[in-house]
Amino acid sequence: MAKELIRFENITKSFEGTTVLKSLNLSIHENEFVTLLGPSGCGKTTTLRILGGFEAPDSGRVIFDGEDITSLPPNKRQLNTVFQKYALFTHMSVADNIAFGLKIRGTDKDVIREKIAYSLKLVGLEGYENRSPSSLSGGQQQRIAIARAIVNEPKVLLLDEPLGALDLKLRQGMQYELIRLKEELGITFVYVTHDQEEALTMSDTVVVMNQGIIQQIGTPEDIYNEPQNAFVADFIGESNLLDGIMVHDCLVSIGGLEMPCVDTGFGENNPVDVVIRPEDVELDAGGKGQTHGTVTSIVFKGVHWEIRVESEIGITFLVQTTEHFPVGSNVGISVDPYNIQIMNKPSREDEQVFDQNESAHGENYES
Amino acid sequence: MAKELIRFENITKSFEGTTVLKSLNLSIHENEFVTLLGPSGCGKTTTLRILGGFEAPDSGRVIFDGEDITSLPPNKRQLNTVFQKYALFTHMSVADNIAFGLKIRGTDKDVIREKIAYSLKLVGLEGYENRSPSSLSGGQQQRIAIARAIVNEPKVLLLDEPLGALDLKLRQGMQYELIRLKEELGITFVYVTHDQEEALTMSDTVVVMNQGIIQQIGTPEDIYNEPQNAFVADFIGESNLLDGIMVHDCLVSIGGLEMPCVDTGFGENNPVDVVIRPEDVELDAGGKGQTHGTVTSIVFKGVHWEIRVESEIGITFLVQTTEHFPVGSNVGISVDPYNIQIMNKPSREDEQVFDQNESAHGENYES
Amino acid sequence: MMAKVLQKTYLILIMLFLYAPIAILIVLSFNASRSRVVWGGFTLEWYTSLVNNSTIMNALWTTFGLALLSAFISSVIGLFGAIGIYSMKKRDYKIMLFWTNIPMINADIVTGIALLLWFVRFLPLGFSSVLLAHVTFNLPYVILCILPKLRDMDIYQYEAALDLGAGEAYAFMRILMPQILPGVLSGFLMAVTMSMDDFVITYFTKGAGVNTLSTLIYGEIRKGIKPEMYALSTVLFFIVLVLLILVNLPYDRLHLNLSSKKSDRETT
Amino acid sequence: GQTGANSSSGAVPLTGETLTVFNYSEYLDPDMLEQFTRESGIEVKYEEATTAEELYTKYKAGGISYDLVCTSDYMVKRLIDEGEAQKIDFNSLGNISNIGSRYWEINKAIDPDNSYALPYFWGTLGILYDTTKVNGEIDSWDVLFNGEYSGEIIMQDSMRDTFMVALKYLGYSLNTTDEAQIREAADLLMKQKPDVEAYLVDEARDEVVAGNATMAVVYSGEAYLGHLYNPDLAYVVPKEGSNVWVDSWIVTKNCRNTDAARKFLDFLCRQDVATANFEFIYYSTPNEAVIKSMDAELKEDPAIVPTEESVDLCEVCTQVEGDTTELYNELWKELKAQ
Amino acid sequence: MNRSKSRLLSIPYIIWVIGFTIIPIIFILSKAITDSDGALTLANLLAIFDPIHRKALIMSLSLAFISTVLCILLAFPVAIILRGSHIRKKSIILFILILPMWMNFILRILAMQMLISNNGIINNLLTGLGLAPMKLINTPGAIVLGMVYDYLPYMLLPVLNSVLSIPEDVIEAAKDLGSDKLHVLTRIIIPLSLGGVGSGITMVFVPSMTEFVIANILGGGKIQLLGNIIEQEFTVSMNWNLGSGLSVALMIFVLITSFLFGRNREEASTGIL
Ligand SMILES: Nc1ncnc2c1ncn2[C@@H]1O[C@H](COP(=O)(O)OP(=O)(O)OP(=O)(O)O)[C@@H](O)[C@H]1O
Ligand SMILES: Nc1ncnc2c1ncn2[C@@H]1O[C@H](COP(=O)(O)OP(=O)(O)OP(=O)(O)O)[C@@H](O)[C@H]1O
Ligand SMILES: [Mg+2]
Ligand SMILES: [Mg+2]
Repeated sequence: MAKELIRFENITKSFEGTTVLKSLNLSIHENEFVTLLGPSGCGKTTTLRILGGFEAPDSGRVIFDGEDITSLPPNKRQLNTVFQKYALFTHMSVADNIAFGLKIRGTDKDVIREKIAYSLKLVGLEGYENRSPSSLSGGQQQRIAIARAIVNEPKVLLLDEPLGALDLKLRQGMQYELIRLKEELGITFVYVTHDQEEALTMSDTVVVMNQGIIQQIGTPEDIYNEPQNAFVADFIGESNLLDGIMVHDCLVSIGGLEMPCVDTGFGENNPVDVVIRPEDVELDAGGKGQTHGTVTSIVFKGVHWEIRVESEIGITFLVQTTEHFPVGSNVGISVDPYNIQIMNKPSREDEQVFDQNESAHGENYES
Repeated sequence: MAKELIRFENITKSFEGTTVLKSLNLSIHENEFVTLLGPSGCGKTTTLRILGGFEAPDSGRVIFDGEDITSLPPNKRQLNTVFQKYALFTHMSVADNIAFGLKIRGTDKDVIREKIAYSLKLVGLEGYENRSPSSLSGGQQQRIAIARAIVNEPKVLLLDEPLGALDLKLRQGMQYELIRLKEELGITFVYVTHDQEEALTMSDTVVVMNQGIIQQIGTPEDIYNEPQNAFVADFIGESNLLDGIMVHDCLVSIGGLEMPCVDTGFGENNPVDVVIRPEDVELDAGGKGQTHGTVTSIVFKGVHWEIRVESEIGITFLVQTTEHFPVGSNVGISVDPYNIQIMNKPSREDEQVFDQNESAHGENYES
Repeated sequence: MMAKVLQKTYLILIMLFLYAPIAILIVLSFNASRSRVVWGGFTLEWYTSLVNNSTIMNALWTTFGLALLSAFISSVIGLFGAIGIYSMKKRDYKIMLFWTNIPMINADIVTGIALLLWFVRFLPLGFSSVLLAHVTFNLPYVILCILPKLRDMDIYQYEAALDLGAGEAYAFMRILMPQILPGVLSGFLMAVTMSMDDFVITYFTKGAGVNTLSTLIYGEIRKGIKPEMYALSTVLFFIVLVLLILVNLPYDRLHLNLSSKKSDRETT
Repeated sequence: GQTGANSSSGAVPLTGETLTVFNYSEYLDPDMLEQFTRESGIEVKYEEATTAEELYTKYKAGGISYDLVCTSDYMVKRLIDEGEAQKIDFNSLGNISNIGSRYWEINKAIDPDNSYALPYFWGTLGILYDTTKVNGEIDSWDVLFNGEYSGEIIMQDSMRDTFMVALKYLGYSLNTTDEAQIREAADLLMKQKPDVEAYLVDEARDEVVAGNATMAVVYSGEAYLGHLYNPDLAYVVPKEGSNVWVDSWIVTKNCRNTDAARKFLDFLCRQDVATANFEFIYYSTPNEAVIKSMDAELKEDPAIVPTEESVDLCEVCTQVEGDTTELYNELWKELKAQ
Repeated sequence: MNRSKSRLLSIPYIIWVIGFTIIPIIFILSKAITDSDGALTLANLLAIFDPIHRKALIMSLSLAFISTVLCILLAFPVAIILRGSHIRKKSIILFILILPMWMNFILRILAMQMLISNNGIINNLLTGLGLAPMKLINTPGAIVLGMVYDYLPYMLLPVLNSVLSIPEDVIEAAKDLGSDKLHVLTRIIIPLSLGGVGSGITMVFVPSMTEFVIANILGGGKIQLLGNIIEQEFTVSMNWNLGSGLSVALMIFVLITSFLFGRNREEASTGIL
C-alpha cells in the first residue's frame, strides 16, 4: 500500500455540549479514494472540516505527511475542498473563480490562463470562462467548484457530497469523471456522501460512520459483504436483518428453522443478528427450498423485481430477483450458506439499526 | 380501467418566446399513480402547474371530471399540491399549516383537531402539532407538506419532486409511505420526478418527457423493457445503445455480428437503434457465446458488479452481473433474442439520446 | 383589467401625494416675489443669485461634506461593528442591539443637548463636533442595514477563499465585502439622508460660523425662506434624480434581496 | 443689501484677530460682515439662533466663547444680571451719536446706566390686519377677544407676547407678578382659544398676506413687509397699549479683545452699515442718521418709525423671576394643551 | 469566520456607543432624576402623569398611532401592487418612493402647508370647481397628514422589502389549499411581512412621538404634543430637569411598547436596498 498521508488521531469534537465526533482514528494513504459514508448528522462534514482546517477538534491531532497540522489555518494547508453547496464566488466570472487560488500564489498571468483552460477542459466545460456562476445549472456549478479546487494541484482533494444536488443521470456521469480525474491527476480524494451506491462505486476505502463513531473501514466489497454490525448491514443496501440463535458453529436457527452457514466463533445457543441480502434469497416457483412462503407484493425496479415473501416461519423476506412471481403464488425459499452473514447483537446504540424516524429526528438543527 | 378524471388537450405553453410544452395530450384516470419523468427543464413542473391552476396554457384545455377547468383559479380546483420546496407557512405551527385548508372550508373545530391528528399519524409524525416548521428536518417538513395536502381529501394530489431533497434511506421510506397513502385514501396521484428508479417503483403509469414533448406513456415495465425511442431507453436505466442494421425481420446485425431478435416490421437493411440492458448481457468465463471480449473494468455496485467488456466486434458492452470477472479475462458474450430491443433512429431532436452536457445547458436559467 | 387600472391609479395617487409638495418647491424657485405666498411672475434670478450667495454655497458644501463624511465614517465603524455584533453570542448581541436602537428612540432635542453638554467638556464646538454627532445618529441606521445582509451572506464562500489560500483579510475584502456591500450602501444612503435632514442636533453641536442648509433654512423661516433655497432644492433634486437613475443601472447586478423571490425558482 | 461708500476701497490685510458674534438669524446683512473684515482685518465667526432661549442655552453651554451677543431685552437683562456682560464706554465709539437718546431711555428698563447694552433694532407689537376683510378701523385688542373674527386670528406662539396681549387688554402691566392678574389673563386666553386659527411665530405675517387669516399679532417690522407684499394690510398698536422691545448688543465677560468688539459695535452704528442692515430686515432702527436719510414714505410708516404716542402706550418687557416664571410656564402649557 | 476574532471588530463601535450614546444618556438620566438644585427626585419622571403632560402624551400617542396605521395602510397596497406587477426594475420604483426624503424636511412641510392652508392650493382648486373649501390646516388631521407625508417612505421601504421577499410558492400553496385573494392577504402576506412592518413602525411611530416641527407648522401651534412640551421645556422654560424627565419617561414608554410589539424588529430592518 502507498505511504500514509493523513492520520486522524483520537479526534473528538462537540458542539454546544453535543459530542459530534468521538475519538475518531483514521489513516488515509496517498492516491487513495476514501469515502466517508453515513446518515445525515453523523459527523461526516465535521470530519472533513477538521481536515480542511475550518473547525478545530476539541482534542486529538491531525497529522499530514508526518507533520501535526491540527492548528494550521486553512490557507496554509496543502489541500482543497469542494463544498457541499459549491460556494462559488457569485460576483466573479467562472475564470476568476478558478484563478482565485493561483492569483494569491502570484502565478504568472499566461500560466493562469492556460491552467484555467486546462481545468475547464478536465471538467468538460471548455469555453465557459466568462460565464457568471449563477447562469449555470447545478451540475455545471459543481464542476466549476471542482475545477477551482484541482487547478491548485492540491495533494488532497476534499469533497463534501459534491453530487448531492444532481439528478441520477448527471450524478452517474460525474462519478465517472471524478474517478477519471483521480487517476489522471494522481491526487488523494476524501469524499463525503450519504449515498451508499455512490460510495461503493467510487471508493478504494469506505468509512462507515454513525453518531460520530466509525462503524467499519474497508473496501466496498468488505463493507457490503461482511458488515461488522447490524447498522452497517442495514445502511449499506437493503437487507433482511433477522434475529437468530447460533445453534453451534456453522448452524443458525431463524424462527425455528435451522440453516447451515459458514460463520464460526459465536458460541452455542447465543442470540445473534443474521443478515441476508435480498438478492441472495433464492425463490423457486416449484416450491423447492428450505422453507415455503407466499408472495405478498412485487414491485418493478427496472433491473430486478422487488418481492416480499411471507414465509412459513413467520418471517417476511425481501427478495430481489430478475424473475417474476405473481402475488399470492407459493414459492420455495432457500439461501446459500455462504450468503448468510452472522453478527453479534449490537452492544452500543450507534451500532443499532438505522431507524428512519429517529434519523429524521437527528437531523433537526436548532433554528 | 377506471374512469378518466383529467385530460390535457393539446396544451401548449411558452415562456418568453421559448416553447416549454408542445401540444401535450395526456389522460389520467381515477386512483391512478401517474409519474411525469424527464430531465431537468423538460417541462414537468410546468405541466403540474397548469394542472394546479398556477399557470395558464397558451392554448389547449384542461378537462377535469368532464368539465373544462382551464381558467378556474387554483382555490376552486379539487386538487392539492405538494410543492418542490415544501412551501410550508413558516409563521404557523404544524397544526395550523395542516388546518389551513380545512379552516377555509369552515370545518368544525373538533373535526379539524381530529383530522390533524389523523393526518399526522398517516405521515408518521404524531405529536408534532405545536412544532414550528422551521424546527423540523427536511424529511419531516416534506411529510408535513403532504399531510397539509391530503387532509383536504382532494380528488387528486399533485407532487413535485417531493423526495428530491431527502437522502436515499429516507427517500425509500417515503416512497413506501406514499404508495400506502394512495391505497389507503384512494386518491389519484400525479407525481413529478427526475429519478427513474423512483418513477419505476411507485407508478401505475409513467409519462416520459423531453423538451416539452411526451416521449412515451406506459407502465413501468413497458417503459423499461420496450422503450419507444433511444431517448427513453437511455434515460430509463443504463443501457447499451448500439447502431445496428436490420437484416430482415428477427435478425439484426451489430458491428458485423448477426444476432437473432424478436422484432419485426423494420424493413430490410434499414439502420436501427439497438438497446440491450446491461443485466441482459450474459458473460461466460469459459468463452462460450455469440462473440468474445476482454474485461476492461469492473466496479462493485453492491447488488451486482458493473463490468465493461471490449468485444471483438469493436463494441464496448456495459454488463451487470452478480459474478466476478477479473480485469483482462477473456469472456464469451451472448444476448437472449428476447432481450434485444430494436427501435427506429430518432426523427426529432427530443428523441435523441440524452446528453449530459446538453441537458445541463438546458437547465441554465437567465439570471 | 379593472383591477389593473385601479392599481395604477393608486400608485399614481401615492406618487402625487409624495411629489406634490416637491412640485410646489420647484414652482417657487421660479417665483419672482420674495414671499412664498405671493406669485410675482416668472424669473430665473434665484438660480443666478444662488451661485453668488456665499452663505448658501458654504452651507451647501458643509452639508455635503458633513453628510458624506459622517456617512462614510459611520459606514466604516458600522460595518465593523455589525460584523462584530453578528459574531457575538445571543445575549451580547441583544445588548448591543438595544444600545444601537437608543439614539433612534431618543427625541432629537434631547440627543442634541446631551451631546452638547458632553462635547463642551473636551472639544471646542465646530465642524468636528457636528461630525461626531452625525456619526452618532447615523450609526444605528447603518448597523441595522448591514446586519440582515450579514445574516444572509454565504459563509462558505469565505471558507472556500481561505481554502484556496487566501488570508483572512483578503478573503474578507474579496469575498464577503461584495456580498454585504448592498447593505453598506443602503446604510450609507440612509445616513446621508438623515444627516442632510437633521436640524436640531446639528444646531446644538455646531460651532460658530458652521452652517448647514438645514440650520440656514431654520433661521430663514423667521423672515421667509430665501427663494435661492428653492432654486437650490430644485437643482439638488434633479441632480439626485439623475444620479439615482445612473446608480440604478448596475443595481440589478448587485444581487439585492429584491430578487430573492425569483431566485427561488432557479435552484432545482 | 447695499454696501456703503467704503466698499470699493482696498482691503486691510488680516490682523489675525477674530470676533465670535452671536445674533438672531437673518438679523444682519452678511455682506456687512465681509465688509467689516475688509475694513478692519478682523475675522468674524458668526453664529445665529432663532430664539432668545436657544441662544441662551448655547451661550451657557460654553462650547463656544462668544465675544458679542445680540438678543432681546429680557434676555439681555438676564445676561447682565448673571454677570455675563462687560461694561463698555459707549461714548468712546465714534458713531455712537447716531443712536437716538429715546432708545437709550427705553433701554434703561433693563440696563439702568446704559453701560452694557447697545440698542440695535426695536419695535412694537401690534395687530397686522387685512383692511378689506374687517369692519371699520381697528384700534383695540378687543377684536381679538370679542369673537367677531373667530377662526381668522393668529396669535404669537410665544408665551410672554401672548400673555402681554391679554394683560394689556385687561389693563394690567405686562411685567406684573400678581398671580391673580396673570390667571385672569390666562382665563381670557383660554376663552379666546377656540377663535384662534393658529399660534405662529414666524409665518404669521405670510398667513395674513396669503389671506389664510384676517389678522395677526406681529412685530412692527413684519408689518412693513406684509404691507409691501399686500398693500391692503395695515398695522396698528392698540390703544390699550402694548410691548415695546429693543434688541441690543452686549460684549460678554469672556471677550478678551474688547478693542475689536468696540470696533465692531462702532461699525454697526455707522450710517451706511446701519442703512444696509435696515434694508436687510426692515425693522425699526434706533439709528437717527438712517431715519433721516429714509424716503418720506418709509419715514411716515408707523411700522418703520413708530409714532411717539404709540410708543408711549407701550412697556418694556423685563424678566420675571422664579415663581412667576413657573406660573407662566404652567398656564401656557395648559393653554396650548387645551 | 473566526467569531472570537471578528468580535474584536466591533470595538470601535462599542467605544462609540459608550462615548456618544451611553454617556450622554447618563447626562440626561442624571438631569431627569434631580431637580434644579441637584437633589434626587422622581418628580420629573412622574411628571408625565400630570394632567397636561398626560393629555399631550395621549394626543401624541393617538396622532402617532393614527399616522403609523395610515402609513401601513398606504404602504401595503403599494407593496402588493408592486409584487404583482411585472415591472422589471422594482428598484427604480423604490428609489422614486424615497427620493422625496432627499429634499429638506422643513421645505417640504412648508410646501405642504401651502397646499392645505385655508386659502391654499387645494382649497383654491375646490372653490374653482365650485365646491366648498375644506378646513384642513391647523387641525390634528393636518398634523397626521404631515406625519404620514414625511414618514411614509420609512414605512414603504421595509414593507416593500418584506412583501417582495415572500416566496411565491408559499402564496401558491395557500391558493392551492383554497385561499382566495383576501384570505391570502390576511393569512399569508400580512403575517409574513410583519417583520418589515415592525421596523417600519419603529421608523414611523418613534419619531412621530417626539415630533414637534410638524405640529407647529401644520397644527398651528394649537395642538400640544409631548415633543412640543419637551422642546419647550428645553428651549423656552429652560427647565432641563423636567424636559429630561419627560423624555426619559417617553423613552421608557417607547421601549416598552416596542418590546411588546416589535419582538423581531431587528430581524426585519431591511434597509433601503
Ligand atoms: N456549527 C455547528 N453548530 C452546532 N452544531 C453543529 C454545527 N455543525 C454541525 N453540528 C451538528 O453536528 C452534527 C454532525 O454534523 P455534520 O454536518 O458533520 O453531519 P453530516 O454527517 O455532514 O450530515 P449531512 O449528511 O446532513 O451533511 C449534527 O447533529 C449537527 O447538528
Ligand atoms: N416562470 C418562468 N419564466 C421563464 N421560464 C420558465 C419559467 N418557468 C419555467 N421556465 C422554463 O421552462 C422550462 C421548463 O421548466 P420546468 O420548471 O417545467 O422544468 P422541470 O421539468 O420541472 O425541471 P426540473 O426537473 O429542473 O424541476 C425551463 O427551461 C425553464 O427555464
Ligand atoms: Mg454534511
Ligand atoms: Mg421542476
